[in-house]
Formats: sequence, structure tokens, C-alpha cells
Amino acid sequence: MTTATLQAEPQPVARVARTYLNERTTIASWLLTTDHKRIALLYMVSITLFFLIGGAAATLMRLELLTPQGDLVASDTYNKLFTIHGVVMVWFFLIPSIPTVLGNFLLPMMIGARDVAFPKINLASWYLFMGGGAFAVFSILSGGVDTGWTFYTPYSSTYANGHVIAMATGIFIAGFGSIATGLNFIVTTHKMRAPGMTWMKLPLFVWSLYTTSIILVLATPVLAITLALMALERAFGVGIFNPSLGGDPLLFQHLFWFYSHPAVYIMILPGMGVVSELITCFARKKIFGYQFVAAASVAIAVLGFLVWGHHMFVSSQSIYAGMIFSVLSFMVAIPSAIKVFNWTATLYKGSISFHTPMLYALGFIGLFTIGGLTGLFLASLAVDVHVHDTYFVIAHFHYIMVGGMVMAYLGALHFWWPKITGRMYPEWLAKLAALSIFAGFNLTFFPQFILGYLGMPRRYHVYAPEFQVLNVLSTAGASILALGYFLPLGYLLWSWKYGKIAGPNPWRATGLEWTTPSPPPKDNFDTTPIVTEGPYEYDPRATEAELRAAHA
Amino acid sequence: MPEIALAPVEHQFENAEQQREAATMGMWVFLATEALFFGGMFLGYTAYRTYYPEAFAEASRHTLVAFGSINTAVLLISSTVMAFAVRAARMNRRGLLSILLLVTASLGTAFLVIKGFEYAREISEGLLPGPKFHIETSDPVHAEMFFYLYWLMTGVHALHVTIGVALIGFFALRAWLFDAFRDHDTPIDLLGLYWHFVDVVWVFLFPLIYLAGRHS
Amino acid sequence: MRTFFNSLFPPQASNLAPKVDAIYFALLGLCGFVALLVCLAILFFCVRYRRGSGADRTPPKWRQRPFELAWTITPFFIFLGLFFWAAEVFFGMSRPPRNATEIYIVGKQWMWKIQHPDGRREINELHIPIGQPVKLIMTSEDVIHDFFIPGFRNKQDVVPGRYTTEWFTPTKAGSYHLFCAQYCGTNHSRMVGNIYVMEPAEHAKWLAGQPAPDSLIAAGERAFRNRGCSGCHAPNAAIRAPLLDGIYGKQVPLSDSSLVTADDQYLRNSILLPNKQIAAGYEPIMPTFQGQIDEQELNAIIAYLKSLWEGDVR
Amino acid sequence: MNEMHPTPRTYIINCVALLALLGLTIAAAYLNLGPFNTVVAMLISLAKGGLIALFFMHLRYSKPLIWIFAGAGVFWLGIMLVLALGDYLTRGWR
Ligand code: HEA
Ligand code: HEA
Ligand code: HEC
Ligand code: CUA
Ligand SMILES: [Cu+2]
Repeated sequence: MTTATLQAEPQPVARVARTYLNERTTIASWLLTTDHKRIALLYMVSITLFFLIGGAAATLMRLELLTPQGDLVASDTYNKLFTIHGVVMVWFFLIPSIPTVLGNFLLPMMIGARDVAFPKINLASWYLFMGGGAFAVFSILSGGVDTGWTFYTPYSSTYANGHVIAMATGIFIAGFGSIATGLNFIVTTHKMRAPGMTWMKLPLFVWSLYTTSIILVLATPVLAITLALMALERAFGVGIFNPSLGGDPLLFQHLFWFYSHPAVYIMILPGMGVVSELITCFARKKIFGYQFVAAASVAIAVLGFLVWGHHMFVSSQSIYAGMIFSVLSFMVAIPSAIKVFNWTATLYKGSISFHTPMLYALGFIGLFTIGGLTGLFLASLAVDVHVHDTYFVIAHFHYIMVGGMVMAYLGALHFWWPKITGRMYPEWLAKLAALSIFAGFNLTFFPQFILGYLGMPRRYHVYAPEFQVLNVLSTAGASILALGYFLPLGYLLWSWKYGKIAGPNPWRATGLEWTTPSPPPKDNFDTTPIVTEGPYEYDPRATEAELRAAHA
Repeated sequence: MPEIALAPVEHQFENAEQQREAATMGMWVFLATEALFFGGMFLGYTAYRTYYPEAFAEASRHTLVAFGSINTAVLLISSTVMAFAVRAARMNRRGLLSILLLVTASLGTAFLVIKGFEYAREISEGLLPGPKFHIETSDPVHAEMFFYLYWLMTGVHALHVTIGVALIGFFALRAWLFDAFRDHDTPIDLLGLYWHFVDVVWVFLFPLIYLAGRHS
Repeated sequence: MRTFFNSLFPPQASNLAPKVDAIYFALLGLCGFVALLVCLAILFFCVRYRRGSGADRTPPKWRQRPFELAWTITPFFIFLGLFFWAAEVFFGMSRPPRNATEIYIVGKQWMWKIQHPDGRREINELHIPIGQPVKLIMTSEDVIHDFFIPGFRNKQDVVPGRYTTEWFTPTKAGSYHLFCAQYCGTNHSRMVGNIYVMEPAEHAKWLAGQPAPDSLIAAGERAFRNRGCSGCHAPNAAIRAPLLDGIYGKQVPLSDSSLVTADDQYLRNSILLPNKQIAAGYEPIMPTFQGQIDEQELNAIIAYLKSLWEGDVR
Repeated sequence: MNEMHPTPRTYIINCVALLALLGLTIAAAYLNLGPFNTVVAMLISLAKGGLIALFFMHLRYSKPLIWIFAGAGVFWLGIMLVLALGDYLTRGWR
């Protein structure tokens, strides 16, 4: 293993280099920074906090579900827990995760720019995010909300108790933060590329951020207006969605899913981008079918807008609409398939090493495939009638969102950690964490597929006793998972101070971001780079030859 | 709205050309999001109108078509003036620019005042949905739905007009006092785009609200 | 072994269950195969081409495009096939047979109220005989609920303000879970019940043991009188209003010169929102009964109106 | 961008055209065209919106990229309306 590592010699640091971290150190210099790298770190800290809130809610939920009776918390509390969990995990953790942390940090560097196009708007987006977060936390602390993350009317607008309006306001505001980020990324990708950085030379991570941003910009405003209408209905009895005032509750669902289905691709595309980077780097091979992988991102972003009705197969929408949405849902799976197959093909004849980021990437492919394939079950009309709103759906999306996206996020953090901090994380501890997360994850969520087909509905605080065994397994897995998540939290912090010095390019990866010192200086590049090569000029044979030479 | 660059070229850009193109593009992207923001309400309107065409037609007859038409004209003319203002900025004619901006803002204000009179009349006639809502039609439930949508859509639009008027006034002042846009007309360009967009939204609102049931 | 299997797989107790399960198993097979293929390929490459393995790494000669096309087009056709199969079954699920027993379901926070055609009522329990198709006509008094019977593989949202339907033919005697599958507030998870599927003879015995019901139609007829409907709609009424005999299932001409079929939804709207659709040739004078008649009484009235139906068009 | 710019004449003509279309749409609304009233009204609105975008918003003189983003908003709005109405209009079908 030691011989297999290809880390460059740590560079002796003669004098303290000027980096974006030590350039200025006052608190104000952080809170008022317009440097994309610092904003990325602000986001990193914030979403970690939100992940802990969402994770704490999940922990309590899993504990409650150990027994079929509701003995740990009351029904209302349980309902608030899954609402908090869903809202926080989706809008305050997973949607911002890779785009705002790694996207902010890397996008300008990857295309050879000094910053994003609108640095002040970038900072503003963080404040919007935190403002929205403040509303959400307020509504949690002052009693919570019990509508589920989907806020279906007329329950949310008329019958629910709790601070629905505060929560909706929080999401509304945070949504504008998302829009600002998306707008920034789109313009940055279009206008800030270094000379020679053509579209066909863009790293696939940039492609994925770009397509994600398109969704952010075109879908989020619909969520904003939908939640605003719901809040108005709740506050003033405006009857848009209220059947007793002549409204149609399904209109809310149409509007909500018009946003929320594309939003699931906001949650997976950046992960796919990360995996494309990791697979190539650790297999030392050019990606197989670059153009197809890039085009698949675009296809997912566009087709993703055409399938929202698959969440409404049994909602009493027209059966003909159901059929259209079903066939389109199958079609949106094709670009995902293209990606999976191309990643697999990339491994062929590579020179593969298994550092922690690669473990996460491989985990992503496996778990995303399972999650995606079960999405096909859900897209099949007759089967969805049975499994809709059961734990089958819960398992489906956790496989993609936790097994896929959270893995990709952790993989990306480990991969770019040396760039962000200038330090290496401890490899063995990190591998241990990756493996326990993988094992814990499967133990938590695999049983839920079975539970779902058995018919256990979701959002159930008490359940039929015959479901208990599988639930106990799931809770056991969740404990392992929780421990697995705490490890990186600890050792990454530790390594910031005590980790090995990493040097500019510990992975010997291609990509402009690796041509800068670690951590990078404030303006990233001394001179604007000129790009002549494609993004993945790796050569597995050269790597092998070097390795043999080192041995001899 | 994309920020207004004070320094000619900010550090992240290579040159002024890149900076201007980035800002213009940012504005267009922003307008696309605005279109979908309004789009949610348009969908609600379309869905209910296809379901309850009679109720919507009858309710629509309770709106004041004269006021609506005048207001449309006011906005169209203000857009024209705005277009001239953008041109004045490009030609570095500070005085003309501030005057044209002021005219645009006044037309915007006129729009709001007229809309305000309309609102006042509708409230007094019981056309504000709520406990006091009252309308002489055969399907009051869905006539009320029309008025929910009416207040929402015109309300959100009026909010946009208000923001526009405030910004235009502020820019007029800056042009007049500091000659802030000499050789630097991008902000005025963007402001113009925003104002024209608000106009386009109204162009669609007008027939949906005022003209839905005029022929019968 | 059997019990172990039963703890992993729900009972198949309706005509729909085998059809849905067939698709499910086909998907399991297909997706399991694809997942296995992908994972095995990854595993194989990871071992064979691990760094320093000495395997041959000369770049292969073949071109990429054929591969890309193959793995774009193959899933496309597989997916189309899956879609048609599942849609076909789904379509069948949404078309109840004509001879189905019609049972009215009203969901409310947090219980199921069930009215049989003969007027018997049950709460959170439904007793039905084997082999007889059942059509549920469902609505809600407050928020959206969902009538879910895992053993039957069927579920349908129950939406306030309108009727939704769901049907099945029970095929196996026993007791099956009924769950509310749409989140509806505090006691969502307690909005559960049981479906008892009985042999016809046993069902008859059970029926005999029940107190004699006031039939739904009789209740409806009473309500029709008490609520004053007959004051306008009786043949001898002073006010001119349409006669309702035989209305169900007919094409009714409306004042805007369109035609509608007088189905459950239409009757419901005529009573709650009478001015939404005006029968051609009448004044819109019928008062609305929204907020005065509750869902169960409404169901009774509609059942009564349906019983006035003569003729054979359905 | 600077070479080709609308002249004051263009703006004035555009303004007059817009006001004329406004008159037309009002007049059309008082004719009974059956279901076509809405169609005509929307077509005229599209024309007006198009004129504003093309000339006042300088779309006509802009790069293709700007066209794409202007089109994207409209296109996605279309997706929303068409697919959602696909549900609303077929709900009664059996
Ligand atoms: C990141 C998040 C994410 C992603 C990427 C997806 C991706 C997909 N989802 Fe999922 N989904 C959710 C998150 C996500 N989903 C959430 C959160 C919910 C529940 C919301 C709620 O109600 O709270 C949900 C619910 C949901 C439903 C509604 C279920 C219900 O409530 O009844 C449906 C139905 O069609 C569905 C389908 C799909 C499909 C077809 C895909 C496809 O994009 C998947 C494509 C990928 C693959 C198919 C795998 C790789 C392909 C191959 C290896 C190809 C080869 C295969 C063959 C040839 C067979 N999802
Ligand atoms: C988007 C991302 C996301 C993520 C990352 C997760 C992560 C997890 N989720 Fe999920 N989940 C959703 C999104 C997500 N979830 C959504 C959208 C819903 C639907 C909500 C709804 O129905 O409205 C849902 C619903 C949901 C349910 C179904 C609830 C129900 O319907 O009744 C369950 C049940 O097991 C569950 C479990 C978990 C678990 C065990 C994790 C684990 O991966 C979490 C692991 C993390 C930790 C463990 C953090 C570590 C921190 C601590 C342990 C702090 C401990 C401190 C104290 C307790 C003081 N989630
Ligand atoms: C004041 C008189 C009046 C009363 C009371 C009244 N109706 Fe009616 N009803 C009418 C008239 C007039 C029409 C035809 C115009 C219309 O469609 O609204 C009508 C139409 C209907 C229709 C539609 C018939 C068709 O041919 O389309 C139904 C069904 C109906 N009523 C049921 C009821 C029921 C049930 C009640 C009591 C709960 C009731 N009505 C009470 C006057 C009345
Ligand atoms: Cu009723 Cu859930
Ligand atoms: Cu979806």
C-alpha cells in the first residue's frame, strides 16, 4: 500500500505562504468576505450544523421505531421529527452541500478564474441561507411543524398546528439564496473561463454544477411562490388550494413537485460530477465517453422537469397524465444509466488505487445504482400504487440521497481536503469510517425496501407488530451509520492542525485547481492560466511504469 | 439583481467587456426565474379558468376595463421612455438620462395610483375575498377564486412595480447628482431590462383579468 | 420457511395482487441482474487493474460510440416494455367491473366511516365476501387521506371535495390491514383498520348477526324529504325543478349547451355547488347545501337518487 | 453590440405598434369568438411581449446566448402549463 501511494514529496515550507486562509484573520474579514473560497468554508460550517440537527432528528426517529408502540415520543413529536428531518436535510443540508461548499471553492479554480462573476451576490446568498436557516430553527425551537417536508394542502394550510408559516418563510428565503448561487454559477461558467477552456475541456464537475444551476434557477422560484401561496392560505384563508373554498388541493401538489422533482436532481448531479473526477483520478484514466457523460447531465436537467407527476400516481390526478409521467420517468433514467456504464468502463485497464475518496466513489456507484433501479419500480404505475408512501419510497431515496449524494460529498471533502486546508487527513481512520458508513448504511436502509413492499406506510409513529424485526435491524444500522459519521467530523478537524502537509497536488491529479499552491492564495492564480489540454490527461501505463521504477 | 459595479472593472474580471456581458447575462437569468415565479400563479389561473370559465367570465366583468386599459397604456409608454433613457445613458447625456428616468418613474407611480383607486373601489364593492366578499353571480365560490387570483397576481405585480419605481428614482438621483453612469451604463441597461420585464408581465395579466368575459 | 417468507412478503389476497407481484418480480429479476452486472464488472476491474497488478493496459482499439449507443438504446426499449406492462395493469386497476358492490367510504381525522349499500355502517372495519368485486367510492371530510390495503396491492388517495374510487375482488379469506397512507396529522398512524374477507356463507352468517340496517337508500329517501329536496323536485312541486327519476348515468344537457354524464361527482356538485352546472331550461334557484349536509348524508342521498334509476345504460 | 442599435424611430414605431395592439385586444374581447377569444387575446399578448423583448430589451441585437436564456424562461413555463393542464383536461375521461 505504501509503495502504491503516489503522493508527491511534502514540500518544505520555508516561510509562511500567503493563502486565502491567513491573508486576513479578523472575524469581520470572514463575515464580510467576498472570496469564493472563504464563502465555501462559511457554507461548510453551516451545513455541518444543519446535518447534525437533521441527524439528531433521524436518531430520535429510529429510536422511536425500535418498538411498534409509540413509547419514546408522542405522535405529535414524532411527526415534528420527520418534518424537521426532511426539511433540514433537504433544504439546509443536501441541496446546498456539494454546490455551495465544493462548487463555490472549486468552480472558479477549475475554469481558471479569480472568483465567481458576482462575489457580493455570492456572499449575499450565504446570508440568505443563514436567514432562512434562522427562521427554520426558530420554528423548530418554538414548537416545530408537523406537515412533513411536502407541506400537502389542505392539511398544512388549514389543519396543521405549529409554525408552518415561519418554516415556509425560512425555506422561501433560503430558496433565494439557492437562486443567487445558481445564477452566479451559470454566469461564471459562461463568462469567466480562462483562455482555451472550451466547453469540451470543462471538467465534468463543472458540467454538473452548471446543469444543477439551471435547475436551481428555473425550479426554485416555483417553490417560492407555492410556499407563499400556502402561507397566505394559512394566514388569510386565501382559498387557492382549499377544496372547501372551491380550490383544488392537487394544484399544490403539481406546483410543489414541479420544483421538488427537479430538486432531486439538484441533489444528485453534483455528486455525479464529483464521482467523475474521482474515478478518473484514481484509475489514472481518461473518462470513458466524456461527451456522453456531459450530455447526460444536460439531459437529466431538462428531462427532470417533465416527470414530476410520478409523485401523484394515486393522488387522483388523471390516469392519462399518470401514464405520461410514468413513461417520461423511465426516459429520465436513461442518462443516469449512461453515466453508470461510462464510470464502469473507465475502470477498464486503469491503474486503480483505493484511497478514501475512491472508496466513496465506488460506494456511490453501487448505492446510487440500487437507489436508481428502485426508482424504476416506483415509476412503474401498478407497482407504485402498492408501494407509494411506504418505506419502499423511503429506502429508494435514502439510497440515492444518503448512499449516493452524502457519500459523494464525503468523497469530495476528502479528495479536496488537502487543497482546502493544505493538510492530509489520516488515511486509515478515513478508510475505517468509509467502510463503517457503507456497512451501516446498507443495514439501515435495505430492510426498509422489504418493509415497504410488506406495506408499512411511511410517517408512521406506531406500526403493526409484524414489522418490528426489520425495524430493529434498521435502527441497529443507523447506530453504526451515526458512529461512522462522527469519525470524519473528528479527524478532519484534527488534521486541519496536525495533518501531514499535503503539497499542491498530493493525488497528482489533472485540473487547474491542482496547479495552485495548497491552500491557494486569495486570487487563485498569479497569472491567468492558458488551457491547452483536456481535463483528464491521465495515463495508466505511465503510472505503472513509474511505480515499477520506484520499486527497482 | 446583479450588483452594480462602482469601480470600472472588478478584480475578478479581465476587462470591461467581460464584466458587462456577465452582468447582462445575469440579469436575463434573473428574469427567467422571475418568469417562473409568476408562472406558478399563471398555472393556478389557467387551471381554474379552464374548470370554471363561466364564473371567471362573470367575475372578470366586475373589473374596470377602462382603468385596466389606461394602465396598460401607461406602462407601455413608460417602457418606451425607459428605452430612451437607456439610450441617453449610452450617449452619456446625463441631464436627459435623469429626466427620462424621472418620467419613467412618474409613469410607474401613475400606474400604482390608478391601481390604488381600483383596489379601493373593489374593496368598497365587496370584491376583496374574505368574510365581506359579495358578488352577484350564480357561482360565487369560483368568482371568489377569480378574485383571490386577481389580488395575488396584481398584488405581486404591483410589488414589482413599486420596487422598480424606487430603483429608477434612486438611479435618476445618482445620475443627476453624481453623474454616476458616465461611461458606465450597464446598471441603467439592467434596470431597463427589469422594467420592461415588469411591463411584459402586465401585458399578459391585462387580458386575463380584464377581458376574460367581455363578449357575453 | 413459510412463515419466514411471510415476514418478507405480504399475502396475495386480491385479483390485483398477482398482477402487481408479477411486475415486481420481473423488475427484481431485471434490476437485480443489471445491478449484479455493474457490481461484478466494477469488482472485477478493481481487482484486475489494481495499481501494480501487472495486467495489460494497452489502450483498446475499439471505438466508444457503439458502446454508448448500445447502452442508451437497450435500456430505452426495456423501459418502454416495462412501462406498457405496468400501465396496462394500472389501467385495469382504475376500471371497476359493472357488477361491483358499491361501498361508500368517508375518511376523517382519524377514522374510516364505511357505508354499505344496504345501509349498514362500519367504522375502521370492512366485512366483504370472497369473490365479489367491490368498488369503493371515497371522499374525505377534512384533509387528504389514503385507503391502503397492502394485501390487495391497492391504494388511492381520499380527497376532500370530490370522489375517488378504488376497486378489487378479494380472493382469499382472512383479515387484512387497512392503513391510511397519506399523512393526515397527529394520529395518522392510528388511522388503521381491518378488512375481513369471508367465505360467502360465513359472510351471510355475519350479516344475519348484525342488527337490521336502515338501508342507505331508505336513509337517503328520508333525507331527501327532510332536507326539502322533494319540495322542489317532486312531480307536484310548485317550483319548477328537474325530476330526478332515472337521472343517474344519463347525459344531462346544461345551460351552456354542453352535456355531462350524471355520475356521482355530478350529483354531488349539483347538491353542494348547484350553480356550477345549471341544467338546461331551469332557473339557477337551487340553494347550496354546502356545510349543511355531511358526507354520510350526502352519500345516502346520492344512493337514493341512484336507486331511482331505471333503464339499462351504465 | 454597439454597432447595431435601435434608433429613436424604432422605439417610437414600437410604441405605436404596442398601443395599436392594445386597442386591438380590447376590441377583440368584445366580439364573441367563442373559445377563440382567449386564443386571440393570448396571441396578441405574445406579440406585444415579443415586441417589447425584441426592441426595448434589445433581444434582436443580442447574442444567441441571451436568446437562449430569454427562451428558457418561456419554454419552462410552457412545460409547466402543458403538463399540468394535461392532468386537468383529462381528469374527466374514463
Ligand atoms: C437525489 C434524489 C433522487 C433521485 C436522483 C431520484 C431518482 C429517481 N426517482 Fe426518486 N425520489 C426521491 C429522490 C430521488 N429520486 C425522493 C426524495 C422521493 C420521495 C419524495 C417524498 O415523497 O417525500 C422520490 C420518489 C420517487 C417516486 C414517487 C414514489 C411515490 O411517492 O410513490 C418515483 C416514481 O416514479 C421516483 C422515481 C425515480 C426515478 C425513475 C429516478 C431516476 O432518475 C433514477 C435513474 C437511475 C437509475 C435507473 C440507475 C442506473 C441505471 C442503470 C444501471 C441502467 C440499467 C437499467 C436497466 C436496463 C433496467 N422517485
Ligand atoms: C436529504 C437528505 C437526507 C439524509 C442525509 C437523511 C438521513 C437519514 N434519514 Fe432520512 N429522510 C429524508 C432525507 C434524508 N434523510 C427525507 C426527505 C425524509 C422524508 C420526510 C418526510 O416524510 O417528510 C426522510 C425520512 C426518514 C425516515 C422515515 C420517517 C417516516 O416516514 O416515518 C427515516 C426512518 O428511518 C429516516 C432515517 C434517516 C437516517 C437514519 C439517516 C441517517 O443517514 C442520518 C445519519 C446522521 C446522523 C446520525 C447525524 C449524527 C448526529 C447525531 C447522531 C447527533 C446526535 C445528537 C443527539 C441525539 C443529541 N429518514
Ligand atoms: C328551491 C328549490 C330546490 C331545492 C330545495 C332543491 N333543488 Fe335541486 N334543483 C332545483 C332546480 C331549479 C334545479 C335545476 C337547475 C340547476 O341545475 O341548478 C335543480 C337541480 C338539481 C339536480 C341536477 C338535476 C339535473 O337534471 O341536472 C340535482 C341532482 C338536485 N337538484 C338534487 C337536489 C337535492 C338532493 C336537494 C335536497 C338536498 C335539492 N335538489 C333541493 C331546485 C331545488
Ligand atoms: Cu388519514 Cu393519514
Ligand atoms: Cu420524483
